[in-house]
Amino acid sequence: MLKIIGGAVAAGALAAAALFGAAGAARAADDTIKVGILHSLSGTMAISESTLKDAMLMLIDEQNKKGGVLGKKLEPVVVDPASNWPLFAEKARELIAQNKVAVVFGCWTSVSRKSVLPVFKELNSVLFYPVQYEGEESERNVFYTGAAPNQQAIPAVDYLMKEEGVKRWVLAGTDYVYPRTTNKILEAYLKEKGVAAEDIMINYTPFGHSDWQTIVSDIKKFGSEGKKTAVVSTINGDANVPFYKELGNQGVKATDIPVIAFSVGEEELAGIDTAPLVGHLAAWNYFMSVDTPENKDFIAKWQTFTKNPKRVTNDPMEAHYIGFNMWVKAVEKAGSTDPDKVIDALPGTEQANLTGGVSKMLPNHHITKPVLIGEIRDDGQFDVVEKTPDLVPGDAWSDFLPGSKDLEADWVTLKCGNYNTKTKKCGGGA
Amino acid sequence: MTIGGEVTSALLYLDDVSVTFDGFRALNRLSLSIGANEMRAIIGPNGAGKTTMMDVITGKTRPNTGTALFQARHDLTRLDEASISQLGIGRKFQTPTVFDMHTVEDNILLALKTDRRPFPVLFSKRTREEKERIDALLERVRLTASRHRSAGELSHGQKQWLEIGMLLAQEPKLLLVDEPAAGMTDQETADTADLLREIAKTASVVVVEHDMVFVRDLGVKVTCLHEGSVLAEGSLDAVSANERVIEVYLGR
Amino acid sequence: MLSGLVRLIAFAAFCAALVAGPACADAIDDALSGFTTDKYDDTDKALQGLVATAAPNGLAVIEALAAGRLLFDPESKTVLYKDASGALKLAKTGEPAPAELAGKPLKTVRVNNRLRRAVDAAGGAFELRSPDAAKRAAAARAVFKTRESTALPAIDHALADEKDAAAKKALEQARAAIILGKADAPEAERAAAAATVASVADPDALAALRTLPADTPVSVKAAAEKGVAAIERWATVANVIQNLVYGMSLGSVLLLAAIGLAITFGVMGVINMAHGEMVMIGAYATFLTQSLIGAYLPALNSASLVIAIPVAFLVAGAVGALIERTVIRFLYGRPLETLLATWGVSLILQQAVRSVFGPSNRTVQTPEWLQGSIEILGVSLTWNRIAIILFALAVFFALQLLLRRTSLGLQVRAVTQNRRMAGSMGIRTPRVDAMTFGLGSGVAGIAGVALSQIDNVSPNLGQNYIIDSFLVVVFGGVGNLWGTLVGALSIGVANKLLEPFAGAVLGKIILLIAIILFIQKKPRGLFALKGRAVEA
Amino acid sequence: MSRYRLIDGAGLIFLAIVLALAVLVPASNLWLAPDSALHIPDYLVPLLGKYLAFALLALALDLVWGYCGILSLGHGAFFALGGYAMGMYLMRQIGSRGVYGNLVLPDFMVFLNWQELPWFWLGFDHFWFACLVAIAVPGLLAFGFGWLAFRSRVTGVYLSIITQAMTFALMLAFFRNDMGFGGNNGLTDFKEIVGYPLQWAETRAALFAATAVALALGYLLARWVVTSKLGKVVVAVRDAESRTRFIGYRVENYKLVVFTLSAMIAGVAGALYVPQVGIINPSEFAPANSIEAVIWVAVGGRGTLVGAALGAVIVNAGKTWFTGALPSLWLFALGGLFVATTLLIPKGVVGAVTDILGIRRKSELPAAPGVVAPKTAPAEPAQ
Repeated sequence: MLKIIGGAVAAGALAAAALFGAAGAARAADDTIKVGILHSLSGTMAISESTLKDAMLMLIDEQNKKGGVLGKKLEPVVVDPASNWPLFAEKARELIAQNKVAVVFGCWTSVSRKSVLPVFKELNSVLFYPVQYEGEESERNVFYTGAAPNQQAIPAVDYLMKEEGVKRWVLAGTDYVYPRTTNKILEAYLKEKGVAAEDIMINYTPFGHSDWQTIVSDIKKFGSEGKKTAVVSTINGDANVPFYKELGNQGVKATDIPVIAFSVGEEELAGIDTAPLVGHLAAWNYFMSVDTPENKDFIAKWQTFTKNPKRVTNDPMEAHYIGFNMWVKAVEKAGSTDPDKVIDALPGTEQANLTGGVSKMLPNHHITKPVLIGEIRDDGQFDVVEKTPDLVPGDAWSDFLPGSKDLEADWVTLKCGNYNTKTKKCGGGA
Repeated sequence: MTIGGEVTSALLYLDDVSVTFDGFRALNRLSLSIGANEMRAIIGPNGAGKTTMMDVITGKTRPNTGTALFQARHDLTRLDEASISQLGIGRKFQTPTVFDMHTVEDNILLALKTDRRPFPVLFSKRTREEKERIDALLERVRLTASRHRSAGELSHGQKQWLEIGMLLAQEPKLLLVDEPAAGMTDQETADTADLLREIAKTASVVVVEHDMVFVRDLGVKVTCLHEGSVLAEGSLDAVSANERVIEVYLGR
Repeated sequence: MLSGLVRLIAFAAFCAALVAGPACADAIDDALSGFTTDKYDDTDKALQGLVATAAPNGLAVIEALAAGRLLFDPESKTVLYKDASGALKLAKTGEPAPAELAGKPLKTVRVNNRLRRAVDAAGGAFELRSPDAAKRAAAARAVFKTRESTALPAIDHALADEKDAAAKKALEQARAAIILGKADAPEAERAAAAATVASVADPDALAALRTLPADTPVSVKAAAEKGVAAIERWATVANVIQNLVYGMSLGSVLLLAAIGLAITFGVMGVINMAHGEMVMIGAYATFLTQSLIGAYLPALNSASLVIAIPVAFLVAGAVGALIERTVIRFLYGRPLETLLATWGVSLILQQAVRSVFGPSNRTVQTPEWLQGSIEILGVSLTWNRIAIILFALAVFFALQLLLRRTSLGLQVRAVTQNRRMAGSMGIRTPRVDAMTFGLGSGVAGIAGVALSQIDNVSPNLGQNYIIDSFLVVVFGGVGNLWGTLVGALSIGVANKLLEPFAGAVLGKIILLIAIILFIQKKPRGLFALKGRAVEA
Repeated sequence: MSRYRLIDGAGLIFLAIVLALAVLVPASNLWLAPDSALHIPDYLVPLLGKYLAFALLALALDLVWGYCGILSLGHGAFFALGGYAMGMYLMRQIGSRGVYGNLVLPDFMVFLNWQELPWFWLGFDHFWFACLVAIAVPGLLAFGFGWLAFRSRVTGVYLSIITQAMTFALMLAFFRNDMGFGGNNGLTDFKEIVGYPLQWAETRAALFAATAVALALGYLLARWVVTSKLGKVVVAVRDAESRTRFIGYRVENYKLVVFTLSAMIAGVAGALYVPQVGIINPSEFAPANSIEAVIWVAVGGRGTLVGAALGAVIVNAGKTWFTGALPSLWLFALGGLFVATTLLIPKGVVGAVTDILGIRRKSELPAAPGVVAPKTAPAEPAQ
């Protein structure tokens, strides 16, 4: 019997070893720098994320054409976390510990980011996060190239007040952190602007909500009070298509009740018949329709890379474009891909964005961005109707939330992500 | 006919029992009573309600109207299969139903009259008298040889017997046997008849059967059901002489 | 800004009546010049100017502006427009543009929502005098929305010689809406106006009645409140009806999604986890059909959705039959294995579609005849929802007919009830199995056509419906199509009646718990099959 | 007399491997030189730990499905509930190290403006309490659910679908931020468990060892149950439910016992899973997860316990490998695997191996026939 056991154990160990030895074998020569790409290629988030994977592949390809970084070629390492949050953490670990990547570009949803955070902290690596998010975070190992709430929501609301004279607000969102936080911030902001509580309607729906009849007709009713009404939509991905289709069908026109969205870009519109939606708005830091030479060039490269002359670009892609180039600059400045050196080198790095400005990495690991308001055109593109004159610095901690008013992030001088200006302590309030 | 006088002595007492399956009357005011240690054969054409009657007795089917008493005090219409079985009513199905995946002796073991509650069962250890009873039963149904084979491998006839063995293991007071002779060789049929007669010494037995030869073998009181109620009752000869019975069977 | 605009309209009404003199000509020029600065405010002014001068082809220009066909040449500052046929014309005169301009890089005059509203009003001002009665009525309704007191002369002017009844009614309502808010109008007239406005009973009417200035005389206020009350009284009733209708339409969506499963799972006993993917395939078939027709037979565009129905049925059906032949036929009598295998199949199908069409959503156009909605007594019904309800019922009864009346149906029922017997009676069971499964999948494909109208066309489409579909079938009673119908509709209606109180999520949760408890009461679903062959 | 041996050959090998791993993996990870061939890198330890947690879940599922014929499509719910219990404990352990430095409230509560800790979070600062809840809550849910379902004789696919409805409802509920379980983001960014930082290799190694031991104990427990007389009754229920009733067993009680026990084991699995993957969120309730768990069991071999655990490891290792090696095609591979298993080795890996080796041990319960509904004895009313 002992023999059996011994054999069995050996077998077990071998099996494990074989399986992961094999996986480990994907280790490459040292003359390349590995760049991890952590975007879902399957599951619910594939719709949005797989585009970013392609974008990264293109950027890396471009960089290699220019001779790579520090004389080394960049080697992309793609994995599929399959829209499964624990798998994100597992894959992040695999990328950093096993594939030894120098940097990771990835994540879309807040939960996926939250899930990988501890891994990046523990293994001390660098993550570039390209999507607009709820803020309330600043980590040493993470660089947020998407918009913080103050780079999207607030200016959007200002525009509606100024240009459309909106007095009554519907804050509709999917029930998760980003909309919750954004709407809290907006609610506080609106009240500060003298909007009465009964003129604000907040509504949350589950992920992938597909039956919008009731809610849209509620919105119509809410809008029939005689005051100009607008909808601020933080509805996420999948749910948008049915939402807009219902809007179109129930005849909610932009001229009556405009809807301004923070998560609907060219990619999402590509799935909708936009004719009935003309005039509804979106707030981003980039639109494909922006008319600058950099953007033209970027779009051309993208469409040749994807061999699809109709392929659209969107805001998170630009975020990756900025982030990637900032990382390249930082690495060259630091003369190494060592995380600590790169993390120190990044703040202050400047990179021309695609909308004619120059974005800068701030000490709080967010970047400066212009805020653009666009109206949906019938060709699925956006018509830029407003652009902030100068770039808005990303604010990690919102001034409109009681919990985070006094918090401040600064990784250069304070070396702290949540420094409390009241208690003068790092590590939050109380 | 009324059987009111027998209520006290009757082991099983059905009175005025009716069962309807959406419109169709399976049992129609059926009245029947079985005495202690009596063996009774039930005959009748298909659809006469034989099986339904057994379902009522064993709690599988609830009658719309009527009373079903066991030992004159247990109301069978209120109890579920398990408790009725624990009262001492065993039932053998038309087609033999045993636990194919278990060995023959385990089939018997599970049927032994013991505490049926989960936790006692979980912790129960096989006692030596249990072992002896199993050996005895296996002897009785002539399966000692194949005690370690899994029941699924048995022949049809053996399964019939194993099932009867399982019923015996429950030490029932009343045994309901549905067409025991079905698909058996003549020899097996005869043996089965002997077995049943032997059982009848200690328990009441109700046999539902088509096979007249077999019924004659048993040589017991016969009840003929038709369209859910008793058509005739008495010795086989008397019953088979009965005008209406002939009518029903030969459809004259 | 509107007030100014409409005052000018009033004046324009007369200016147009006279012969357009040189004064007008210059006015037109500097009006047009406003379009060439690419600033919204200037565009706005230009628009007003244009209306003021009542330029001969002002309407054409305004329409061009609305449609984004109004262009200008940055250098020469000349304004042009493309007419509907795409021909380039001069804004001022409407004559064809000189060739040298056509070559130049022209810029489009951009509009935002504010301008769109102005354009509507301006267009309205013109259209109050349009020869087409329908257009006049529409214009009047536009005024009813804005309630610009200054539009009164224009309205009266139009009312004076209005013959068409409908248009007249609209104009009178518009007039009432203005009078109601007009401080210097006689009190009695205003009170009467309130009643007229209330009779319209739509959101705009409510808005008009609710937003009266504080200094409004009591009698008028009273009348207005009476109006509001009347509208709202009805609104509560309308609400219930509305929710019922919504429930019906949600139910019919569930029905469509589930009905195919009612065959593959309910009738054949295959726990078909790939059912959702059949729906998805149907949706993609619709997308393909539409793009092909769009590319090769644009004439049929509006019918593409109808054409897609048989296509989707055939494609999904074929895939289904293929799956049955290659996988499922080895698994009859082992429902559980079918669950595992079909789960695997669904993963493969999803990834296949993802690889072929890409992971992002695909656009499926909604034909005009399915767009928009109608208001019946304050209950608004959208056309595509109505269409889906009818479509779902049509599919259901067609299927019933097929199963009950045709020989295929007979064979299907025979095989599913007693395979061996059917076989021995000379029915080629394998063929029937394949066809049955194909049928179920095909119906799922048809559902995909409908869902493509209201939901994402993406590789995940199916996943969103699989659970609900199973719930519906089980709730209704496995193997019973009527059960599926009743189940789907009742779940839909219940869901929609709960939503206003409990909200979307809680409502759904409550519903799920209710179903779980219901199954306790009726362990075989709503319409349990009687007899022996019940075991799933 | 044919008693089933508590531990048969396969079981012995299984236990040997699991316990050996419990020792060797931590040892090799902690004390072997990183460059040695047998060294197990840090990232592998929690990964293997995850597999073993899943293996325990599969074991629990096999108990109800393989032996009692109850196909639960909602076992992920019990797993997730156990996970949440542990997650809540780990959340409380963060203390004032959260971004807002709030001593009492977890971060997500702070920025959703919760004022104090809701009552159902009380007590979770104690490890023992969390462990208790991780077992008790799934148990109670299973008991309540089963009590209703089994006594009203909901069987077969009807039961499967309502278990699915159960986990689906729970998923929706936990997605709601108002529930106070962190909504979509769930619970994450854990710092330490019983005072040991989760980043430490030692802590991880310990967690892995704990999981392995739990798996071994779970196996012994399950094995003890199925080899007891109760186990025989349960198998009898699976194969001929009404016959079992007619010889006097109250079937619903037996189902209830096994179902509840299984749910508790699943809860333990969840509790061990969370600290190793570092996050628990509502998508763990997704019906798809439960279905996958069923598939693990099927792949490994239903009704063999060992097979279930094996299946879980095989499928998940495959997933890890595929998602890294061929990210854009892995679903083909996985889907193909499922189809192939069902078509080619219906008895699962273990079943196939036994057949190949021609082993026919009397002591082994033969693999169950693949049916959802327990076959009811052909004793339907004969009208």
